[in-house]
Amino acid sequence: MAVISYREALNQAMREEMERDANVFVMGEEVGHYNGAYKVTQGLLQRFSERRVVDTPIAEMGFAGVGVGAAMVGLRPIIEFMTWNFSLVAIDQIVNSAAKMFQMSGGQFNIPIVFRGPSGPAVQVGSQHSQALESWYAHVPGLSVVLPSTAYDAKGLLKTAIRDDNPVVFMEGETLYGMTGEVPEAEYLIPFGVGDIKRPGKDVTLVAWSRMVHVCLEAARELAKQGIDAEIVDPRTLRPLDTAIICDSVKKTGRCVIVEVGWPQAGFGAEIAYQVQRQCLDALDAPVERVCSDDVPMPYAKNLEDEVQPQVKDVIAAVRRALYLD
Amino acid sequence: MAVISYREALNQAMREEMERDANVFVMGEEVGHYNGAYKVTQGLLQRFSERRVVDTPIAEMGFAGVGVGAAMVGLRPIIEFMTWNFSLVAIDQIVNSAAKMFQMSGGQFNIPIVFRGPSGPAVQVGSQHSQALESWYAHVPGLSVVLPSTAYDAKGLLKTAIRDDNPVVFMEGETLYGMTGEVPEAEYLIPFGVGDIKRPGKDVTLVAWSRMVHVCLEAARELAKQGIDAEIVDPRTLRPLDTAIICDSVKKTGRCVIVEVGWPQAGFGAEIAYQVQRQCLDALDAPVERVCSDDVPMPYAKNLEDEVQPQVKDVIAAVRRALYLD
Amino acid sequence: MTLPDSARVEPEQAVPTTVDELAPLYRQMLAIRRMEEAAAKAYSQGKIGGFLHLIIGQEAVCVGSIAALKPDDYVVATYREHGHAYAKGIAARPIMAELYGKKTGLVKGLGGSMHLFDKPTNFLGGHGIVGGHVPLAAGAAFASKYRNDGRVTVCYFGDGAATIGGFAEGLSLSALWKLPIVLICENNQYSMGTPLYRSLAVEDVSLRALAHGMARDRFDGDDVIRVKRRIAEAVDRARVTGEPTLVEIVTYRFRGHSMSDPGLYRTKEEVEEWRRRDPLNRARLRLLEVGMAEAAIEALEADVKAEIEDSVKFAEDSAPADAYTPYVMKGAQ
Amino acid sequence: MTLPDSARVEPEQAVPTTVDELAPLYRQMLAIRRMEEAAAKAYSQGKIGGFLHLIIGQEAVCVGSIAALKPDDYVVATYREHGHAYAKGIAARPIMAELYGKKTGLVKGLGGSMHLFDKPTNFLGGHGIVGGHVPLAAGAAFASKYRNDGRVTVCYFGDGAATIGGFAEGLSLSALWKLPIVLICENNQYSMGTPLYRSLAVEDVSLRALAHGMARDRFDGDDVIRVKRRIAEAVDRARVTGEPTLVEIVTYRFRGHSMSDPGLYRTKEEVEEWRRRDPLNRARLRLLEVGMAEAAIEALEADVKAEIEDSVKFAEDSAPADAYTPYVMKGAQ
Ligand SMILES: Cc1ncc(C[n+]2csc(CCOP(=O)(O)OP(=O)(O)O)c2C)c(N)n1
Ligand SMILES: Cc1ncc(C[n+]2csc(CCOP(=O)(O)OP(=O)(O)O)c2C)c(N)n1
Ligand SMILES: [Mg+2]
Ligand SMILES: [Mg+2]
Repeated sequence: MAVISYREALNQAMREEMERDANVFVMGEEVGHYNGAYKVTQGLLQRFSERRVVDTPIAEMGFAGVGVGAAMVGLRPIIEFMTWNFSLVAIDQIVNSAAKMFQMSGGQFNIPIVFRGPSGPAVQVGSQHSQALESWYAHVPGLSVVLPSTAYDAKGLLKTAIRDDNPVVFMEGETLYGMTGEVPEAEYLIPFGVGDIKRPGKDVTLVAWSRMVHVCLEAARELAKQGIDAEIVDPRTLRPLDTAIICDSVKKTGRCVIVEVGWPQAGFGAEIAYQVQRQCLDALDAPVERVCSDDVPMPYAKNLEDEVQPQVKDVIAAVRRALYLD
Repeated sequence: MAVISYREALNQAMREEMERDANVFVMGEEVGHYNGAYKVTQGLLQRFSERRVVDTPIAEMGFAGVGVGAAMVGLRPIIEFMTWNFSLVAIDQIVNSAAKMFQMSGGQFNIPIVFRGPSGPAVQVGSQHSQALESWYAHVPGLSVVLPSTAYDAKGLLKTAIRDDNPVVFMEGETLYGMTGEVPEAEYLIPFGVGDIKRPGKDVTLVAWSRMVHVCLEAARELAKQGIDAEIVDPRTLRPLDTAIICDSVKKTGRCVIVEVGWPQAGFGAEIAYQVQRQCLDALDAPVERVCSDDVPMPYAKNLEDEVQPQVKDVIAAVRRALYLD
Repeated sequence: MTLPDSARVEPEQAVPTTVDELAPLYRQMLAIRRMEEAAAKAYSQGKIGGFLHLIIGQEAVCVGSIAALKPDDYVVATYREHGHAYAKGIAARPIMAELYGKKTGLVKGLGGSMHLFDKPTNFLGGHGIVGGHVPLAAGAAFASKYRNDGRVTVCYFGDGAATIGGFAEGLSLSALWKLPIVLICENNQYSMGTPLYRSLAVEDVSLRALAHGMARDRFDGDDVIRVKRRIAEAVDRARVTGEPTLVEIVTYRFRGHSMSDPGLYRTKEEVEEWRRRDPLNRARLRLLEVGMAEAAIEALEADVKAEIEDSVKFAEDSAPADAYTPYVMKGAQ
Repeated sequence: MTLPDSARVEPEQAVPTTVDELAPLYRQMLAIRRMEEAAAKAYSQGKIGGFLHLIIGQEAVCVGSIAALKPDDYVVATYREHGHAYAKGIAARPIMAELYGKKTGLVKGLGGSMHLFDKPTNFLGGHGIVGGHVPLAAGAAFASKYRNDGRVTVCYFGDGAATIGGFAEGLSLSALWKLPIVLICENNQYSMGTPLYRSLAVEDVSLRALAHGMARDRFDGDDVIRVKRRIAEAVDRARVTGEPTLVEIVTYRFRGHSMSDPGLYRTKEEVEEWRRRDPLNRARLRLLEVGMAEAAIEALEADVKAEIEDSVKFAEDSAPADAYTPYVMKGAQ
């Protein structure tokens, strides 16, 4: 298998789907001539021309809406947000137009659109450019919400997203683009709603997605040294959510720690915690724990930024609490 | 005590605070000459003139931002959204400007602003005009989120909101405006983060806010006939959240059912369920249950609309499940 | 408030037409009028709920402009769209049944008055967020350009939408990308209770086009034939050169903003003045002028009456919306 | 790409001035240039992180326009605002320390390069969402009108912001309510890698004013005195009549959009052409022309050098941002 970056995996997924289906096009700020602010669309303009790789002015509400309108009449837009932070000025189009159209039109107009871009805090970009909005989007019926943690998942899930006949919110890890991983040469798709065990273990279940999977993997290596064998479950899509894979793991381990980079209150981990206690209350040997960012807007200074976000030590501490070791 | 409507209680709160502080002003669509789309600002223009009761064009992003800018330099705006549905086009200002400014400016610019308006599904207004966004706003540090269920709470909480030196998201029940209740003549304030027992009971804890409190009260009357004594806890503010009052109740009853009108996945009830299991796992005799709207955009037809939303029968069924009676 | 001066530049003389051209347009306007009157009645009887925004008084705008389109062309409208839907070719029955929230409704009772949609006639809704649908319309036009399919998109919006970002962005992208679109501002001079002079610093919405080098037009909306002619120019421009036009049509709604609005912000005199210019009366007089016999007009009117009565009966007799299939289509996945 | 024709209508002859007027402005521009050069160096050494957007080449815009203000007037800017902050009277030390993320930073290390704020000098930020700050500026101006305090608000934004709804709504409300504001489009001809002709259908951003009956102006931004004079007119208008102005100043950034942008979308020749028009050189030549001695200029330059070196040392020596007080100010309540 080829070893490629997460960024390249996403690029391949778009390229292959654009080859396959002439209705697929990419639109967003700097996606064409600039090859993408984060270079995810590198080379697409050259390959597919300005007709299918469309640079936009700064008008997220406008071009997100253009995508939805084009999708109503059968095109399959991939709308890139330079980052998901800027989706806040377009969110009305995502919720009120994209997510509701199928229902509102009595099933006549489905919206095959992918909104994608980097998500979650990057490095020292300050509070307006650092947030993890997955719990917002996962709240909304009509959307699928995808957060791949590896190059393999990124490619297989993005191809599925592009072929999906309904709107998909595809949130890439801004800090994962350079991470490499094995990706098969042959075509593959990863279905939505199917989680993945990123590390098997028997003592505690860690649930994490996107970059937090990697924080958990590192924590698990540390924990192993302490004789604690952690299982890491990556739901990959938060909507639909594979509660079965999470609950099966918790039934085995009896302990559950959810790790997310978002704010704590009403973060998506709360939904998982609710599902776990409801479906496996008897199996739980300890309360479900969560590790989140601190409940503050993101500070700029590196030392504060690190401290605000979940770190390996925080995961270890939560696991030890869940195991009543501390 | 005077018996007045929830609408009148809100009106009094604004009127009194505007009398008290010349920096307070109201701004929004139809708040002045039209006396408010839902008549909450009735008579304010006449009393305070166009200077302090400002009709706006349809430009939520614009006038929400004008409010934040005015607050930066010391005014205390009350920004009315005709309904919270339309806050989606202004949400960037609420999150990225209002909520983050204090932190972003190193504590120099606090934003004393109230965003208010009717929230939650009304009657047969279709999917774009029917949603409950409290879990979104409650996710965001820097905001307070308030959802009063009675005329008494409405007045006391709105006065607190207007005096608060930081941004407040104040979500009124669109279907509660006409509901009456006792309100003291003398001035009173209700602090944020202090819940209220709307009905004491010993067998099960119902947690609900806004209109769902009334659905729970009705369910509790039915349950009483079945010999089940439900306690109803209304947190009143979801941020800050009075987890103590909820957990104290659950420790007493051993059962917890959370009722909300929002969508189920990542709804605010999940956060409460998480807190309850974490703080009272040993006290729980059954998993925490939730009753929510169905996971669909709101349909228009009355029969479907009713079916989609939590009803008394749904609450009763959930309570009986929590009591292992069915 | 009287009609602003700059809208009066339009000569008051009638645009040449024929019975063959005008009669079907008169029929459509009348059907829309009767349909909305029937809806208002049903609303007051509690048979229709929610918001109901009537277009009564503005019928010449949607009827005249859609008459300038081909069936393949797309229409995108607001929540005040019963007339546009009917003019695009949707029958009164499914529209009325939708207002009643019935299973036989155009969108199965899921959308209601504000969210009519119809794929076969290329009617793309029925949208409730002011300004939000303008980018959608630009998107449909973008798709036509992408496919080079020769279709034109027409998007309607109110004077109140001229101040919101969604409109500004849709306008700007249409101009930049030279999309085959006609943006029609139905300036009925009020957004809810707010007269235009309290929402915009200028009285001419079409001035917006100047800032984008876009073609524009502006005229009165009481003569359905004039509307048809002038919109045809803009549609031709879009179809032939692929360029957008911003058109402002000055009109008036006789009723309140929605059924719950008593419209107290307007004087009785103002409303009366506009009622005297009723586009329906005007079209009827013109039909007589161009040679249609009174009896023939009356026959047409009887036909409309029967059609609308039938639609009401259809709606009343239909089964309620079906809880078990359509609305769960997009449920938890 | 060369400067668009319509921006060349400006006569190239120098605006009359004196040493007393120009010397302090030259000093400010130079200090900003040196401060940003120092920041770029620190960035490349990994001492500053995140996004760093330099204004190098555009200094005459912020310096000239802020010179037309009183200390009480408000300034609202974008993420490219180090120069505006300095020109408004904030010292180099707290600015530099903020870029370093230190405890002594202007906003305690919480905001960083994009979020400078300073209450004492009425500097209202430092905002990162394109267009989002324009309504905030309108809000500050609204407050001045509310209080009748005679203050003027100046808001800066880029050419790229001209297409976003936040700008459109801020503009529209400023015009409607006649707010004492000057909206300055710093047209550096690119938004990130996108030249203006790929984001707007017209090349003249100030045309937007026409659609709102608002005063407008448009000129080149390489002569700091011209900027001061022309902005003074707009500021006077705001202060005296309470009316807003939309001003477009054509300028150029010599560097990439941010430190991570190599700026490959522009030719070397284009950048060179603009470097030849460097507003700093121009001001220095002009200083000699109006009678400042070379030695005096050099003394001023040495002073600037010392000031910036001091600010770097200050930043380097300062303690890291404090984790235990400020950033938890708005934590869980
Ligand atoms: C973003 C948004 N804000 C507010 C509303 C509430 N609202 C619905 S219609 C309307 C007035 C619109 O006026 P106009 O655009 O002139 O259209 P008209 O109703 O006159 O046809 C308002 C304020 C809305 N639907 N969307
Ligand atoms: C709403 C939004 N979309 C996208 C961005 C990313 N972004 C930051 S600056 C910028 C370019 C802005 O160009 P311009 O307005 O011309 O200002 P300049 O950088 O040239 O000073 C973009 C696209 C953003 N910050 N906000
Ligand atoms: Mg109108
Ligand atoms: Mg620029």
